[in-house]
Amino acid sequence: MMDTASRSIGKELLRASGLVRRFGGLVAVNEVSLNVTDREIVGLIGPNGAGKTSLFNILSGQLGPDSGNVSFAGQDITGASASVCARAGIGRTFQIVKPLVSLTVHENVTVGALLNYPLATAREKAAEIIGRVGMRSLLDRQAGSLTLESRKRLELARALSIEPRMLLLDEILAGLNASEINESIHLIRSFAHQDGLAVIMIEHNLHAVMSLADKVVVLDYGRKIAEGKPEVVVRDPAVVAAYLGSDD
Amino acid sequence: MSAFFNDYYLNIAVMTCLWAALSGAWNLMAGYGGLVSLGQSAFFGIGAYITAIAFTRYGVSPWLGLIAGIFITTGLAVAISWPCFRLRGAFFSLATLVFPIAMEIVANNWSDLTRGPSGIAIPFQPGISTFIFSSRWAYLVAAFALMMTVYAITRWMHRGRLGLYLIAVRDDEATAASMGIETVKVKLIVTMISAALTAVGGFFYAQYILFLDPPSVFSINISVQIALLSIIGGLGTPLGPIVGSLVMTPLDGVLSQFFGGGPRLLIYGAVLLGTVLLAPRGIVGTLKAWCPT
Amino acid sequence: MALDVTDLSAGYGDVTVLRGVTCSVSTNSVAALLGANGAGKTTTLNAISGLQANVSSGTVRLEGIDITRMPAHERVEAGIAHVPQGRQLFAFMSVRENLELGSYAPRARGHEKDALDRVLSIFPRLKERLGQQAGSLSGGEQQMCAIARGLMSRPRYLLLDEPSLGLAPIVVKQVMAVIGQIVAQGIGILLVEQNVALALKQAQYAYVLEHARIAIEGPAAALQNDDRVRKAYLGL
Amino acid sequence: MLDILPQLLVSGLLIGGVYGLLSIGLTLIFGVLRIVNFAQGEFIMLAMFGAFWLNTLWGIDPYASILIVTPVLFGFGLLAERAVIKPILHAPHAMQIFATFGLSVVLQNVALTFWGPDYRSVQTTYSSQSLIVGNVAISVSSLYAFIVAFLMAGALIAFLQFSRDGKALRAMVQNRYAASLMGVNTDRLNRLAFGAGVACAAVAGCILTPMFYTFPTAGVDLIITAFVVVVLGGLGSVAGAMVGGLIIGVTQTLTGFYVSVELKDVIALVLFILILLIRPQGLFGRAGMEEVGTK
Amino acid sequence: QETWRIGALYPLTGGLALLGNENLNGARIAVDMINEKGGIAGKKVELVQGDASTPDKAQSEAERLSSLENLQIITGTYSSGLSYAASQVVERRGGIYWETGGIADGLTKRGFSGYFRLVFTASSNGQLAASLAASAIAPRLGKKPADLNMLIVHEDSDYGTSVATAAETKAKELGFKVAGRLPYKAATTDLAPLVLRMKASNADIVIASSYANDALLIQRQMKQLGINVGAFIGTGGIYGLASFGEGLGSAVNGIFDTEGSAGINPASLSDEARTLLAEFQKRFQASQGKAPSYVGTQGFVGTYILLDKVLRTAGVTDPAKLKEAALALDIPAGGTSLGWGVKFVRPGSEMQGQNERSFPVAQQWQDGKLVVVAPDNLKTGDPVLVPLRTWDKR
Ligand SMILES: Nc1ncnc2c1ncn2[C@@H]1O[C@H](COP(=O)(O)OP(=O)(O)OP(=O)(O)O)[C@@H](O)[C@H]1O
Ligand SMILES: Nc1ncnc2c1ncn2[C@@H]1O[C@H](COP(=O)(O)OP(=O)(O)OP(=O)(O)O)[C@@H](O)[C@H]1O
Ligand SMILES: [Mg+2]
Ligand SMILES: [Mg+2]
Repeated sequence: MMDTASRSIGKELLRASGLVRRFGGLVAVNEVSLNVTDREIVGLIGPNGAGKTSLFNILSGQLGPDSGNVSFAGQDITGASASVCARAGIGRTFQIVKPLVSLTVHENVTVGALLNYPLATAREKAAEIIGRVGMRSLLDRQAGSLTLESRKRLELARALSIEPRMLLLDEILAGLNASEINESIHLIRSFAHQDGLAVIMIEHNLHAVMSLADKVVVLDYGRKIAEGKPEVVVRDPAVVAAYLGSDD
Repeated sequence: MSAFFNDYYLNIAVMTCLWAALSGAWNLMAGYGGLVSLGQSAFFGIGAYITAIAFTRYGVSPWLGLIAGIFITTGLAVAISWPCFRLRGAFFSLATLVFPIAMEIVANNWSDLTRGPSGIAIPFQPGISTFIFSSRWAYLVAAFALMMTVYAITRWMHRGRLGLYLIAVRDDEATAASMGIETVKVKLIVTMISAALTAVGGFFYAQYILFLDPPSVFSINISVQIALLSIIGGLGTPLGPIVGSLVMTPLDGVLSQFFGGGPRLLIYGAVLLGTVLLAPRGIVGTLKAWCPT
Repeated sequence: MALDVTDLSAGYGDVTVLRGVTCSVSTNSVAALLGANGAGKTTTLNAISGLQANVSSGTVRLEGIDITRMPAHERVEAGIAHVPQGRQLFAFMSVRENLELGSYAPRARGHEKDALDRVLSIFPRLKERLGQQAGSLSGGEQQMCAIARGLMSRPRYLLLDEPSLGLAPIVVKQVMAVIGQIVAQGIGILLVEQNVALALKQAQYAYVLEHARIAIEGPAAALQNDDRVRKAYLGL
Repeated sequence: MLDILPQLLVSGLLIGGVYGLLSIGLTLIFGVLRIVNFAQGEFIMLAMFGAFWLNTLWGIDPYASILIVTPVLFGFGLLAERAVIKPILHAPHAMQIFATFGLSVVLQNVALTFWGPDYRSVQTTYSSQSLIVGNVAISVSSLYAFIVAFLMAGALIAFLQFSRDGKALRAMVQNRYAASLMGVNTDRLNRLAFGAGVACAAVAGCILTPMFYTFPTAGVDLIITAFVVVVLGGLGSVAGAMVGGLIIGVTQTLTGFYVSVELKDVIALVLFILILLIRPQGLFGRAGMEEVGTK
Repeated sequence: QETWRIGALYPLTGGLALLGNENLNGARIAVDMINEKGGIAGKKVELVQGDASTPDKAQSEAERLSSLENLQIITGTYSSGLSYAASQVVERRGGIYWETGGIADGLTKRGFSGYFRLVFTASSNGQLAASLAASAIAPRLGKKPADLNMLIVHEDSDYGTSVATAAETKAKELGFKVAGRLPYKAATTDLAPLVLRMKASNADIVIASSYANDALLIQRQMKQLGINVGAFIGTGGIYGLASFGEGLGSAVNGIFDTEGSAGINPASLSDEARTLLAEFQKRFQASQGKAPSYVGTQGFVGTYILLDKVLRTAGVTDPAKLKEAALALDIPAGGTSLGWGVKFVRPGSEMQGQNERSFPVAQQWQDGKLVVVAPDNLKTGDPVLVPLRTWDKR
């Protein structure tokens, strides 16, 4: 395993500050700030309902923040639409998978690749990406007929298809067994290390977070309660109390 | 002339092509983009009216009128459809149902321009420049060309960039947007293409029937008929509207010949119902399912 | 007293997913059903609860009574609760209404209040969210709601399909503790889990589905040390 | 022209009640089955014929005929559900629209074939009677329609909100699969809901018989407004249908009087579009709900 | 050929089905009667019917009848819009279009050489309504037109609009104070605002052109809202049908109706016309179970003349001969069962093909029946109940 700490980290890519999002009386995201640099892998953890997915939704343009700013690669994308965020280079997966059910796996991914390429090239690129996430045998399957696990891989392939500079991965390991998780860890690492993408991953699988993340951010009730190196954060008593639970 | 080339059969052939073209234009929106519009007769009627008005009132050649019709219809289509793009599913369908109703009232009341309820009878002046022909063959050629144009556009779109984008938007808007698709723009583009083609259909209808009045061209029945043929033929397939029209338009003719009034429509409705129930993916879709190659 | 699946073959349309699966859960115990993605675990649960999957042969017996051909809603009445994969909540109803619907079956009527108190004490988080629309709950909250809803019908046998999916570690621990409590109350649990280590810790007996059949079975403790299991499912 | 305002408001509310009455079944069927029933107008028409014949042959009052026509049409609704609706429950939304449209063509022409195109009417003492309160006249038949509409809506809302089956119905709309896991017999509830929607049409038809002509295409004129009302109120919302009906009724009456009788429909339609722009899900609809189960 | 085959094109389904079928039933009886009398030149007549429910259907059915069935003569169509579309086809194929029902003025302004229209125009009907108000109603109200408020309401189709426009022009000419002309959609479910406008405008006389439900709604809502007028004149359509009387019961009495009439004073008819009318009425009653309306009679008269006078004279279906025979017709007033004569405007004139001897008459509902009240030579009774009784006494 590569030593994550010794890897050189690039320049700042994402700067989000003071993000707030309310749902009725509930403050789902509360004054959250977050910086991510090129090639960095950030683990985003926190109890269920802490606001992790909501934060992703703000960063990727699915939700508008009530206040706060987001700038990405020098561009102000606060409140920008999802398609603008995607064009700016933010690719994401959905926790509750949303494949394009009436298209094949290949077409699903081609749709994203069309952002940068004409059709023929887009199809080739799509096939490549599908191969990379290990779905080559499912190329022509209807996305609606996939198992949950394949749908998750498809989410990943779709997020990659727009050739993003930053990937937002929302629990893509959930539902995989231990061996499959190990494969995926390698894959995610390669995105950052080979392709130079920044990655923010929401994950409840501590093993994966610990082995991948350069930095871990912990949310609880919408607030950031801890941020730092994984080894340090998991020992933070607040994190243990809110999220990990003590071993007994 | 052999019986087959009888004007009546030619007329059915013309109508078959025209309906296939109109339905094909609807199929672009509904079959690919999931925009199940019940307002197509608004575009149809506007297209028909603009050429007819330009020709009968200002003596403008229908060809020029056609161009004006396409632009105006497309513009109006954008203006009235845009708000509806926020609506989903059945809401969209029912909201679009309102367009033709509103248009009919407008046409009825703006009588300085449209001659109101008396409608416009287009004088029979055959010629290429007037797009009025004594021979049904000429109409058939034109209607066939229109149908093939729609088919070609559908083929080009089918699983091409626009087609994929439309299906993406239909299947899941959030997913589509997350891949950089500007969902509203995609819907607008397809609506514009569909409205423009429908306007051409309206133009053709006006020059063929040579009479139009508000209740006939803005009739909801036209919207329904347009949609029906794609549904029966196969929604979201390039051939569907053509197959649907090939089955239903002549069927209606045959039924008229052998059954008068109520029983004809009774059978027509039953055939429609039967097809939807027995071949829910339409004729083309069902055949495809049987023989995948 | 047991739920017995005997020689079950099932699938969807022309596709056969299960070929002669035999397994059984007795009350007061947890049986784990393991296997790779797409092995047919969910299909097995569907066949037991009478949903979607077509059973082509074999039987499902609930305490001796053949329920293989019973419609789904009657099986609930007979005492089977299924917490499906992917939660399947009633997204536009409140958490409270979701839970109330859990006790729709006649067998649960008259016990709604007790049941509600019980599940809320198991999942205090849900207590805070009773009035919220289930669809707007966070992923983990939804999972809790789904399990809680399953318990509301006072089942004899509970089928749990990947209950730890998407849950924070602290909640997973709670859920596993709850499984222990439930079993203690005399309910039999058939647990499908991807987190094999967790499942084997929890279960008394385990089955591993491979190639449409039960490939390995045995007491959970034994499987924990089985080489095939360790390699393929524990990533060791 | 202001002294007539109270009368206009009362007339508007009364016709709004009629619109609500026409819309309840439609919205119920949509609410549960996610199907826009284009044949709803024809069920109303059949009920009107039922009331007409009962009156002509046996002198039964149209209001009393509710007791006969409603169960008959309820049964007919169950049959129609079995034959037409059940097979298309999971079909794409466009298919569903056109299946019910096919049903409407068939029913219309069955009526045309059997009973001919004649306009028939029932004379009752209350057909054109009215109560005078101050200087406002209240049409008795519309008042009955109004009252029945509200009673029916109230009963339905209470049923859906509080009864066991009502909750199960709402749950089923959102997730059929999960509903059957709760022990809900979804087939039975589907049938029940469609039958009940048709029964609402039956009641509406009987109530309207003293007010309108009965003829094979009578349903068409009546139902178009109901579509607008139902979307405005929020598809699937019974309360929305009533409020939508009242809004449309009052708008039409006021604009019909002060602006133009001819344009009263257009103005109502413009209002309709404006409201949808602000609330795409309709007044009482829940955001996102319109998509549930329609795919 | 064994028989004479004649096309009959009417709207038999959809919204216009009622009167389309009524027309066709009249035409059928004409054919039966001709056939029972030995047909024409020894050959029987056969009606080939077409369903023209919309303009495009009308044109396609016209095409079927003229090119597939090879018919030279087509009769129809009841509705003007349908007639426009269908007659285009027939004219182009050089056949004869024999219009018995469509009354839009423009139909005979197209210079078609094979288009013959037996019925009067919409304008003349509207004018009659206004004249009736001046000649029969104003005196009975004891006022001069200048002191009378007239309100014109009409459904917004071609028929309603043209009648209303003509009535309005004529009424102004006659000196009435025209308080307004209010169009509305026939398919509406509520006309309270319209009726309240009647009240607000203090109308003494209302001229109304309606389709069906709307006519019933106007009367019932007038009653509910207690709105009384001095006189109410309907202009054809439902106002002359039994269903209107049935829908209103005794409240119908006193309402006027202008259009053709199935019951003009028999004394004004020729012997032949009188016998035919009686025979027709008997047969219609027997086959349909109700008395024929004007519309049904119109179908009968039109078709009968076509067969008996035009086809019999020409003796062939050659259109040139038929046109000649049609143009040669010179039946004096009273010569047909509707009281009309027949003489077509000759080619070259603006109204080519229009029967200049057809005219509407004014009727009134009295004791649940229609009574012709004007013109004097055709009437069977005098206007009564002017002013109309107030609703509480009707
Ligand atoms: N559309 C919404 N309306 C109302 N409340 C919402 C909405 N979306 C999210 N919430 C609430 O906001 C809070 C944060 O939700 P979010 O989905 O961001 O949590 P999360 O951290 O991703 O949790 P999990 O790990 O369980 O997925 C939750 O309490 C949720 O119920
Ligand atoms: N509704 C369905 N229609 C057709 N095929 C299905 C359906 N559901 C599942 N399958 C197929 O059946 C097989 C078994 O699926 P199942 O969901 O039972 O697996 P699983 O073991 O639960 O997997 P996972 O761990 O991903 O949940 C898979 O190949 C899947 O593609
Ligand atoms: Mg989340
Ligand atoms: Mg599974």
